[in-house]
Amino acid sequence: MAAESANATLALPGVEPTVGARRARRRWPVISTSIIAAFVLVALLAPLVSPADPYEQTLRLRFRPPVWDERGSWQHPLGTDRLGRDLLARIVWGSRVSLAAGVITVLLASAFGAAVGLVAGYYGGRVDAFLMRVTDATLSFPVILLALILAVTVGPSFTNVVIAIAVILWARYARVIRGQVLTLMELDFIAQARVAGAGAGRIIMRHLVPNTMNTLVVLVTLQVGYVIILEASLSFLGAGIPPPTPAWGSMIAEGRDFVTSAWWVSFFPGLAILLVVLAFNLLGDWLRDTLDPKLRQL
Amino acid sequence: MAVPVIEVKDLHTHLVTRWGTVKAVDGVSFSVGESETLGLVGESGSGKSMTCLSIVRLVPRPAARIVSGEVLLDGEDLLARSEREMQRIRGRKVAMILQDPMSSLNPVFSVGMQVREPVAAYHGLRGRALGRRAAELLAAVKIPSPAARLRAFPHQLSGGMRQRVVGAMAIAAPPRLLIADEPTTSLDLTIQAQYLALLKELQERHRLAMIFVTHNLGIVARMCDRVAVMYAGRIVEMGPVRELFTAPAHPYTRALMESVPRLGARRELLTAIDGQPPDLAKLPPGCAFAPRCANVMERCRVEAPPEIAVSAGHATRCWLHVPA
Amino acid sequence: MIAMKRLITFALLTLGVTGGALAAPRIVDAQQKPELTIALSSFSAETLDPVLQGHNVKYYLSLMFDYLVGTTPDGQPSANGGLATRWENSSDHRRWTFHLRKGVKFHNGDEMTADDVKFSLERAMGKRSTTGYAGPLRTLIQAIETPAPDRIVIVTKESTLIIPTYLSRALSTEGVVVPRKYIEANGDDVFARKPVGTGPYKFVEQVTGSHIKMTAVDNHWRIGVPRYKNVTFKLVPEETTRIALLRRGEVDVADVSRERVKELEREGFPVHTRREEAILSVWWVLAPDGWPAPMKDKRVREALNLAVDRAEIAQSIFAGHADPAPIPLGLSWAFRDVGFKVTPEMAYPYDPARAKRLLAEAGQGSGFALDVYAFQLPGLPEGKAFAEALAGYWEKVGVKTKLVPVDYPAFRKLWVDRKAPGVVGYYNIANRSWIGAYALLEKMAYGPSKLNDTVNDPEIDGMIAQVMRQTDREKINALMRNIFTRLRSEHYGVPVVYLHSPYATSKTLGKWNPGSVMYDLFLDELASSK
Amino acid sequence: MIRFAGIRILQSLIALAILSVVVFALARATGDPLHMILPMNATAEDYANARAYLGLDRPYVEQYLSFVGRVVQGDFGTSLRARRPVLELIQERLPNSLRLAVFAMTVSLAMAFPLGVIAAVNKGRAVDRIAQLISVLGQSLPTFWVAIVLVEFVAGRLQWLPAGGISGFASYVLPGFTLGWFVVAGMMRLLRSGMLEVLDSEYVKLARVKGVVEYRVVWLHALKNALIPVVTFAGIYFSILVTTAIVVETVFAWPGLGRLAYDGITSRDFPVIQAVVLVTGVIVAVVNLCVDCLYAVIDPRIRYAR
Repeated sequence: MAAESANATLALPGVEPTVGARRARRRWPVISTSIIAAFVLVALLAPLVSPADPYEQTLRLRFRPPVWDERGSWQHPLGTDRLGRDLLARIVWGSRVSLAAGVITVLLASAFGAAVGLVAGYYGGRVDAFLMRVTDATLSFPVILLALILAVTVGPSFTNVVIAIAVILWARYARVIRGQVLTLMELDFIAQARVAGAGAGRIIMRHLVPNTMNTLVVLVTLQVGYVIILEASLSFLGAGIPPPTPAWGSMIAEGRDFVTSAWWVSFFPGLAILLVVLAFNLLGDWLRDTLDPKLRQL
Repeated sequence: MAVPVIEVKDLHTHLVTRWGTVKAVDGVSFSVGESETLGLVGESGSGKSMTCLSIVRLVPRPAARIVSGEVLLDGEDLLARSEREMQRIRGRKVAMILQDPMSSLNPVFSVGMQVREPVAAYHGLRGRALGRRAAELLAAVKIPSPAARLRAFPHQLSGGMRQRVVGAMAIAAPPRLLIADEPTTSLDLTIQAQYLALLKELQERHRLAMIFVTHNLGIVARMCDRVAVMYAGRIVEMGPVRELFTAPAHPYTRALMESVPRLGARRELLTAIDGQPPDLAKLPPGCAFAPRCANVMERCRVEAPPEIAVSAGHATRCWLHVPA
Repeated sequence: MIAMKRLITFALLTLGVTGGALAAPRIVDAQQKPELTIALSSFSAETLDPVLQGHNVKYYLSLMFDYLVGTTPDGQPSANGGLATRWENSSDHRRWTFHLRKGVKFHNGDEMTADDVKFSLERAMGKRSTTGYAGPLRTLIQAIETPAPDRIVIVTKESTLIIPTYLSRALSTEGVVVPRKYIEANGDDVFARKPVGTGPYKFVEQVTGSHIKMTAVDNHWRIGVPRYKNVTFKLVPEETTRIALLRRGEVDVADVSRERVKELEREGFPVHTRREEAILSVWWVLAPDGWPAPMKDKRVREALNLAVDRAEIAQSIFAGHADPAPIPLGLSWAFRDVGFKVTPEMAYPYDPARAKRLLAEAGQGSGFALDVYAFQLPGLPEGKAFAEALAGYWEKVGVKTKLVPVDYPAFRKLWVDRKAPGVVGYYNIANRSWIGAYALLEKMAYGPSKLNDTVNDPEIDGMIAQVMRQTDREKINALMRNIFTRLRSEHYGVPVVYLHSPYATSKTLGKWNPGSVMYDLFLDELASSK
Repeated sequence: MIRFAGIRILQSLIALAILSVVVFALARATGDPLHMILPMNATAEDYANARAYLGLDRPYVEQYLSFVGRVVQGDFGTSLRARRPVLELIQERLPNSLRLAVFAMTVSLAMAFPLGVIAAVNKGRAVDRIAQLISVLGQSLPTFWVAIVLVEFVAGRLQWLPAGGISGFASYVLPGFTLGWFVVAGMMRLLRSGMLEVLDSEYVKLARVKGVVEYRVVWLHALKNALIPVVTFAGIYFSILVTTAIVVETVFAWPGLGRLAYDGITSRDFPVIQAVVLVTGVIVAVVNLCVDCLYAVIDPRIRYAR
């Protein structure tokens, strides 16, 4: 910062120096991105990083506490779960499943939702009305119920969880993107593009998509955390990613009855979820502050 | 001249931005007496609005900071007041009218609520007396059927009407000093003329000291007694209106005057000032206007010119006028 | 304008009040309070009409209704536990006469007579009824006569011994007596919402998904003046919440999982265990025409039995509250009645080596694919973990297992429709007396016309068919013993463990014998002052 | 205004019609309810007459038409499992869900408003970071985990509050807080960004110039303008809180609509599944309508725009 002017700063009451504030906003959210990067790395290198086979059961070593407890051992640094499987290994492999579930679901939902939003916003009239009624119907269908119905009908599985959540989540994107497109349509540059003979496809791709991309990116980051949490709740109800696949959500659900006797079984996966979701939410907030401060919709 | 209502002495206000510290107000001094109007003229970014905000101590936190100087209101330094005391001074002693009437009024509250609010605070009126006083205020700014207007919402009024409401609020106390920050810029001409006449009338009735910020020289000629021309955070010339119009001392003022079409003048090309407004973060040494000054001298680029009196009450900062 | 301020002050007020509630004094452990509250993890269908859901809601029905034939907590018929004080059968075992207790009134004041019993029995066998054991009664009962208000005679098409026990509290709710006048006047729907019976407790209120409230009848022939004025059953699905309620003294009895027993006993909560309340049985789904390929070979069935370490499962997954079970579908409470001795060599040893050898002999040395269905069941929170452990054991002997997560109804559909032959499922079959065991075998081990058969063995089918028509108790016992022996020798199924179900109670509850009758906690014993 | 409400109601009806078809099909896809009702040894003949008795043997189209026909008169049919009119079950459970949702929404408003405004006023400073952290924490922890920890420690060990079931005001606190905290993050974020934008506006500057006291500038002049998106968000989540707080209802043994839906699905109770989803649709529609009316109350420009 430039040196202060020659005459010393008058410490004027009510005019306090604020240095921190100016720098805070600009800085890239280092913490969030490093957490996300760490977990993505762990997910990718799971086979190398994982200390043990996440599926291997040794009932004798059931509910072993973490290493710093006197009954704990370095063989299972974070302890073992109800079937004697190594907790750290399952968290490492679980990162692959949970992150994948979060990211894939959100990408699917945002792609479909954005498409619907763009078309509805661009064409307006009856097309818009119809698409919006379908969106309303979907929004009023509770996510958890659909996931339960799917789990009960064809049996819980990774794909079912992804489908169930995506089939509902797209409606939120559709509504937000449509709102944005409506405002964009008012602007002159769309009219000019039309006058210049651009077809619907070109206009949507060259003009509307780039302008709504910011919002989409923000929404995507904010929703990844939400999906991971939703998967955990579904596991609690028995409709999440099924055993024995290691997934953070189901690991917490499995450990829920031993919150005091074997606290680590649900605590560590919970910590993992907390960190990842926190990181995604804070990143999302930062993205929204920089990319699209106007975004007032969730 | 009696004790000035407002006297600004060597005011410095700095703005911290991504590109470094901007000296938005770089040592400004002036004073305004009762019933007197000082025009503050200059291109946008010359620091005229920041000066006004510094007077009422509402510079945009946390970026801006009033670094040094004094602002004496009836002899009392506002910069030394606590925030609580300033809050009681704003509106009562120093009132302000902002530039854009379309967004000066709160869209979700009725006009009545927004007018009654200052009156209740200043005069402690309640209930019917408050309502009556508010209606009187609107009448004072020539708003037809004030009672109905009180119930209306801002978006139901025209731009001119809204600016009148803001005017009514400004004279609610009535204040000692009224700062009008380009109040008519976004009004169309006929409404503009009426509003200026209204301001004049209010000034005489309440003997207000007034600072009129504008970049429209026509308005300056009509409204102001004295004018201060600002450039890059400094007052480059200040003096009675007539003298500045007829015998501008500073090249920048002269250039400004020449860029205004005159009735009856010969039809020759208006001179535009070439070059770009100065980058306040990286001001060149010496006179800030040097890069664009027609009669720039070697000295101008090296040393900042001091303030030199050209005649009684008329001073400028330019080496041309320094006795050799 | 100031609405916004009011909203915020209201919100802060709520927080303030919460703060106030936070400081509320702890509810002191009540000594002999007039209230008995029971928290259960599942109410099954929560129906109040005995003909609707049948046995698995007996624990609250038994307080509101009486049965024709009473039963003692350990499952033996008792003359002072039911409405019949005496019953005898004709020489040809086809006319069963029951002498009814006098002066018994329904909750709405109507007098209980033989008419009500006849009406109740016909209703239990009617179209609307979906109780578990009405089937045999429908086939056997020819006529019901009411020669006198306090006497009723049931005539069967063939001679049989099962009538008294089928109408007793030991089995299901077919023997429950309901008020004829009240039901005919108000209709089934009103009765299903506001039931009226002759039991020691009257129905007060039910909020589905939350609770069922009952209040005591002043003086009842079964339990005298009840020690508890009101009894409330609370539905609390989450274990942590049930235990928290117990600690706060809001609940007197709660079913708890086996894993939390040690923790609760350490805190001084008495834990009553219903020993061997159920047998955790695993079986293979049959193909439409009988045994599917690999399991057709007896050696494969034996190998899969030997590969499972029952002792470790009992210790680890069921926290020591279970004991290895030797006999497929072997309901141990029935063993006592039929004099079946379980010899040590009947128990399956844990012998993975021999299992591998047997699999090799049967030509399955390289292993075969086996789907293990994993689901949760009421009373078996460890369900999924058990299925994973089971699959783990079989993997170790070379079987390529695949865990298929479903919920129970989905598995049952596959099992009954026989769409997935060879896959494995399990159930914690409630233990029961010999007549109950017979009725179960008649469903799960009886070939002809039964969808749920898991055995498909003609020899066993023959023996089961004889039991129904046998009137000599000794012959019945012999038949039952032979059935169990053959089930074990042919390895028809994988009996895993007998499950002991712990019920934690408040420290002041006092003596309580939860008994060993299917789905009945004998809470009336707890409330009895006799 | 009436015309606007009329259109909205028509739109909701269309959405509900679409919903009814979807849920009718989905419910039947879950499987055969009879397995849960008929005992183990029911013969094929038992299944047949039970199916006839419950009217499940009729063709799907006929079943759908009778279903919709009766729904219009408020008759949701009889629960296959509890053999009681579904309407009764809903009347018993809905008030509990509504009360809990209102309490939870109050908790989230009580947290989100102070956090959001303070974060906006002190943008970028420590208190802004902390406020964001507190609210985001609410959304970063699975609800059931928070619920169970609260039950185990606050109710079980410390015994300050009742653990489960409905028993007076205190029993609302823990479930209400668990549900409420989850919603705070989104609401606080919206309020913060809304306030940031409004605090830069001309009319806020004018309010300050008028000498209006700072807290009144922030909490009255600014806040009312930042309400619209928050109200939208609160509307969306209120209907979610009412209809699918299954997880919290399970842990706190709260007889709500969510639990009814869960039991309905696990026992393939078609009428109950259909009823709950339709009631959800109606609640969403009604809440959205209220939100729209609230817009007009908050922002007069909207009142005249329609």
